[in-house]
Amino acid sequence: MKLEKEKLLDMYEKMVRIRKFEMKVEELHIQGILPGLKHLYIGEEAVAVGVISALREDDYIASTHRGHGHCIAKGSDIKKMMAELYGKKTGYCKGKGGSMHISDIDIGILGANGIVGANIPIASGAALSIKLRGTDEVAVSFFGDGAANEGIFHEGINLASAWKLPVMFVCENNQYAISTHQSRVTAISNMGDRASSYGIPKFIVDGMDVLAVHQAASKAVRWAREGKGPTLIECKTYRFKGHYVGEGSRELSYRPEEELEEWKKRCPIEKLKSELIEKNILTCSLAKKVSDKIDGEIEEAVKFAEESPYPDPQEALDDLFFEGALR
Amino acid sequence: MKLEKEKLLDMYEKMVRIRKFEMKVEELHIQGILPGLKHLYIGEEAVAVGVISALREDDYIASTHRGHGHCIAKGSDIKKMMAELYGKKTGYCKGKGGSMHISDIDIGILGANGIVGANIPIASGAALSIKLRGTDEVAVSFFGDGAANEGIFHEGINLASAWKLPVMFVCENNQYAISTHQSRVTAISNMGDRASSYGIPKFIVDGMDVLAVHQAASKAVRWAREGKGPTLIECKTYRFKGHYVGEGSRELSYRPEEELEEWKKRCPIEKLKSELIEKNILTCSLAKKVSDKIDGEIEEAVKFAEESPYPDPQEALDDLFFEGALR
Amino acid sequence: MRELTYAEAAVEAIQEEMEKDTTIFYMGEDVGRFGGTYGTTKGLWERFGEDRVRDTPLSEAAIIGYALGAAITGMRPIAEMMFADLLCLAMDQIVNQVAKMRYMSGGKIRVPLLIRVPLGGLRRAAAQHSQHLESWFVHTPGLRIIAPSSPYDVKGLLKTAIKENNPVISFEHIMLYQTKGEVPEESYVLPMGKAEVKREGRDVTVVTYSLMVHRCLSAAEKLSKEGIDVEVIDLRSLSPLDIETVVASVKKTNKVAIVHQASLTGGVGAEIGMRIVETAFDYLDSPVKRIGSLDVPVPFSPPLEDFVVPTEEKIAAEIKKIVRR
Amino acid sequence: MRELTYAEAAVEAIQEEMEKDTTIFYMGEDVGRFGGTYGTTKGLWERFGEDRVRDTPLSEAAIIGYALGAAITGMRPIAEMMFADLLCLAMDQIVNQVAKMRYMSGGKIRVPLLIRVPLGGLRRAAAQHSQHLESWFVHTPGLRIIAPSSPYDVKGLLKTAIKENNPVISFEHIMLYQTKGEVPEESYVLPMGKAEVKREGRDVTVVTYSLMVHRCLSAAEKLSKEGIDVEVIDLRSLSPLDIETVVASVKKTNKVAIVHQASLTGGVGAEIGMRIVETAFDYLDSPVKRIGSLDVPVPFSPPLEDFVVPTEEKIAAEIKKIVRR
Ligand SMILES: Cc1ncc(C[n+]2csc(CCOP(=O)(O)OP(=O)(O)O)c2C)c(N)n1
Ligand SMILES: Cc1ncc(C[n+]2csc(CCOP(=O)(O)OP(=O)(O)O)c2C)c(N)n1
Ligand SMILES: [Mg+2]
Ligand SMILES: [Mg+2]
Repeated sequence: MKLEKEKLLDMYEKMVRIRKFEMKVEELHIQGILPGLKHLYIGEEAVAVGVISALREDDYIASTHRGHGHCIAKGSDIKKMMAELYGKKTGYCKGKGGSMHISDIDIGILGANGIVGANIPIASGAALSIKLRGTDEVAVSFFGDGAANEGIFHEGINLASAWKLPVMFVCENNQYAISTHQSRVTAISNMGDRASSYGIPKFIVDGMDVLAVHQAASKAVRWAREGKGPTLIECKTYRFKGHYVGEGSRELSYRPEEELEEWKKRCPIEKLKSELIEKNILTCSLAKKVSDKIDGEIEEAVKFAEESPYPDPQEALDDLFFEGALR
Repeated sequence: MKLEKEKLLDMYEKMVRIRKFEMKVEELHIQGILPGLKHLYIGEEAVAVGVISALREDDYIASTHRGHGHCIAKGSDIKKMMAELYGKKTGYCKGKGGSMHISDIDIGILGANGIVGANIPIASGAALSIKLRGTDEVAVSFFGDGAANEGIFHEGINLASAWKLPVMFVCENNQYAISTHQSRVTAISNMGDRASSYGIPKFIVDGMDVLAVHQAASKAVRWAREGKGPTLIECKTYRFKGHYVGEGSRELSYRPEEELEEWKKRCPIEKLKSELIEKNILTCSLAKKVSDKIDGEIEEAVKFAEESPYPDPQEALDDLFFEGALR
Repeated sequence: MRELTYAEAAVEAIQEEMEKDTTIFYMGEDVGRFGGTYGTTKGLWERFGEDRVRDTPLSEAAIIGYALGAAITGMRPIAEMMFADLLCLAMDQIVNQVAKMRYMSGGKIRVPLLIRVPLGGLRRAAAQHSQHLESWFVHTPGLRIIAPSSPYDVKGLLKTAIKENNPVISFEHIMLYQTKGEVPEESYVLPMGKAEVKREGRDVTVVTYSLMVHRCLSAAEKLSKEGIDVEVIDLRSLSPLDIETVVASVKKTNKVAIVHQASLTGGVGAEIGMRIVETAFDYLDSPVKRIGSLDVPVPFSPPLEDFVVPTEEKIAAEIKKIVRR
Repeated sequence: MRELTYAEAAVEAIQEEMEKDTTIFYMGEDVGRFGGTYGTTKGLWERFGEDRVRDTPLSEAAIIGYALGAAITGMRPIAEMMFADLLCLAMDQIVNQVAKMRYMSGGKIRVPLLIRVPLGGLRRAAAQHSQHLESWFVHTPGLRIIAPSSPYDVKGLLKTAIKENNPVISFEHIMLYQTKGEVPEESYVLPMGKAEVKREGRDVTVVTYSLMVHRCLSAAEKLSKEGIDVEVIDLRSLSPLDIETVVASVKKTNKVAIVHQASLTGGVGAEIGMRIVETAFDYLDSPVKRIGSLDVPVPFSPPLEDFVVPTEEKIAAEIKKIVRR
């Protein structure tokens, strides 16, 4: 499969945007500016971008606690994202959601989710909706290796396969659920192998290689659009940061520094960058331009968030029920 | 594997006891004598007896809504069972449990269960207890094809395999969950194949053949006692009656009469009987003796239940908490 | 007027709405050709086919999660839990997802989703098939809760629930499904959050819902022969709660009992009672009385279960005590 | 006396008991070498090894079910849910299995099982990480519920909970874990079901538990400067509920407010309030006042969350209203 130059550059840019956004989030959190919990996507950019670049704009995704990357890849406005992280009224959820609940239904983002695995049936339900409406979008559920041990993983995928729904299950296997290595809590090495329990195709790919991810995802998308049902894509990846911002030195209690260093050498952005440079699609100066442009965007996002007002306390009472007419 | 004559006759007798007990239960229910819900084990006797005859007395089992057969195979007193079904004070649970909650912790019966799949982690927890105590019992969880689509199936088996616990997961695949054929709600044919999701051995056996079940179970028991961990045994079977007593003609709305008739020809008791007769282990007159003996036992059980008092209404308030000393 | 059973009236509501709106579909265990274990969907599969009346595997969490995913992407699902005790298997999807989805999105997402839940003891079904768990959901912001007691009400309230653009849970007592009542041929709806005075009376107010409405009405009849005039209010909805109707009655009678089948401690009766105390304290001649099931799991044996669940006799006796205080 | 944090005191309780009794073991997510996300098990893995301090996969239902299976076969497990919202994923095992197992067996089975549950808002953790769900469990017969507010209490109550031969849920507010307080070196236990009068007062009784104890005490201090003398009662246990201590206080002050962080409608405050009304109606000078979080999911943004959860100022203002009524 050959991707057009623009597409490749767009993928590169998105990965850089995710990375820089997350670095800014980390910085602002450590400075005590951002409240709440944040789980950074740094190191895993190739998964979100690889998968989502295989989607159409009208396709759906359902995201996780580690969700900023998915949103950015799907096209979220980072100004509204940053404002949400600040708890400002101009954020995606008017400050009601925060990092773990960003959603943008207009561009098919069904929401990040603070409950691990919970998005699996939600994305599948969107796929059911697609099937019932007779349209040809697809839905994607992202989740981690930890989520793959939750009961809802099983229920959700089984039903999707029984009903042949157009949904892709993307397991972002970064090997750890907080401090717990997957090998300590499951007896198999590839979560992708669980596809056989549901009679669906599996793809097990290098999650640090955005092109490999993109290729697998493209096949899965085609499979779904053709009405053949769900697929399970396992992307082997790694988070370069602690489980959440502020975990600090506790991280080293559960994963060896050498392991981290090894994986960092496989940085997905560096990898794509050198491939693109090799293919003469990217140059160092273009890369610099991209970097500068995104720095600017992020600065703007922070400024937007900073200058936005907090919601009025009374607004806490709004938005619980839809108050308009019945159907 | 060669089984001793006594063992084979004991297995035969147990199957007959289950069958006759269940037929009596059906009769009493239809007469309006027994209150509540009952799910009969008729047709599936080879599974309970095949598995449990591979166990020791000190091993544990956790049973289901369709649990009478497991209890009888494990050695329950049918007098106390019948009294419980009547709601009498002399029943296993003093009338508090009824058909779906019979337990007898003294002989390792951790309880029938009204929630499908819920016994899976409970049996596994007993296996964890065995491992922590350093003894060599095993635990068995029985459940249906329907249960195999519940999230708890996944969580329960995954953890048992990660921890290599001495537990056997026995899927009694009678193909239906109430009215729903498994092929309509799952894309694979053998629930046993799900063992691969957890890296554990599987056995897929003819659940109408008690010797085949026994053989698989014996291997699984050995595997467990040797500390090698859990196994998944799928027994293909069929219930000869409706989902619950009183389902009546609704049954035929979901399964064809011919299918039922085909399976009835494979009656597990008839099968064992003719095999034993062929091997000169059983004679027609001995079979008659067994039958008469069990008729007598059952008559006695009914008499015991009939003559037993109901609990005093006030006793509803007892047994909620253990009121004795702290540890 | 024609009579329908509660089950028939419920099905009719759904059928009428499904005919008008093809985005409505139904999913649950054995709801298809089997028509629902308790007849909750009888005839729907024949009429609408298996695309719109979908049998699911035993996967309660997935049932709700799927319905939610469909609800926020253009469909109007009706999801059924076979009985209330199974809600325990779907609590994350109901409480953490369905109830909060709109709010967490800052009001951008709509969740038009109806969850139907047969429930109730007195069927000798024992501890895991008899629970009344409504108070958990009353304690969960973001849900609407109905608990209709008659064929007329269940039809009218389900129609509204289906038209709602918010999540609704309908608790339907299994012992009511075969009861009959008048249901007009003409289409109608009933508003959620509006209680009904089922019987007027001067001496004491009894607030109740679901099956207990009938026990309270019988108790009231019995007491009327002893010269006690009982007003019986059927709440019909638990969220929102029509506290105005209750308080108006209490201001008239100055005495009140609340009756439900859920176990007493922590039941909805506590909430209703406190709302009365908060709003009508100075009108109360005696403490608000709560009558609920005893605080034990529901036992199997008939004499035990009958002791645990409020009976007509017990309700009558307690009301008498209040009036004679 | 030496000071410990709440987290340290809790760990000490567990450690002391685990040393004495090898049938006690601990299981949960990241409770091993990591020591618990909130430090709930810090040091236990080092001391007892990974057999007795077990990291589980993300499988909340299995965690509880396994603990139950072990509890009824000779072990005394302690199972942890990482935070209360995750209880939603284990409700079947907790409510249908753990709570009912003994009763359904006719009293033959014992369930010595402790479930530890960190919880609580005010951490800007938003709707799915901030819920106070204790009232669901108070409504579930068969469970004991504790909610200690200080290092001293958490140690004493956890010790008792571990010795109990019944299931206990311990709700521990995450914002308390790093708070310090005096804890004697000598071993001690505290009985479950015994409230503590944290501050004596004549004018009004405030009944509360968990983190809100501290906000109520601050409010009481503030009000004392305005001449209002507040009695503050820390319930410590929610099941059983020490209604005697509460009623004795109400009989003295004739006025009462109940404060909790759970959302108001259907919260434990309703139950407590009704018990007061039922037992001490004639002593009440004014309606029982409930103060809880507003009935919405917990919002993320700090000014929103601070508006939703009862603040010291709000508590003080409400108490003043009662006293001045
Ligand atoms: C159901 C559930 N269990 C536990 C948690 C607490 N928790 C949040 S993230 C996390 C680890 C998730 O691991 P994984 O699914 O591998 O995703 P990752 O964080 O590695 O991206 C845990 C245990 C939760 N939020 N939801
Ligand atoms: C979790 C749960 N879901 C649904 C039910 C209602 N129910 C009782 S038995 C049953 C069918 C179970 O099917 P299976 O596991 O195959 O066992 P079988 O009845 O065939 O022996 C159902 C749906 C239940 N009791 N528990
Ligand atoms: Mg992970
Ligand atoms: Mg079956």
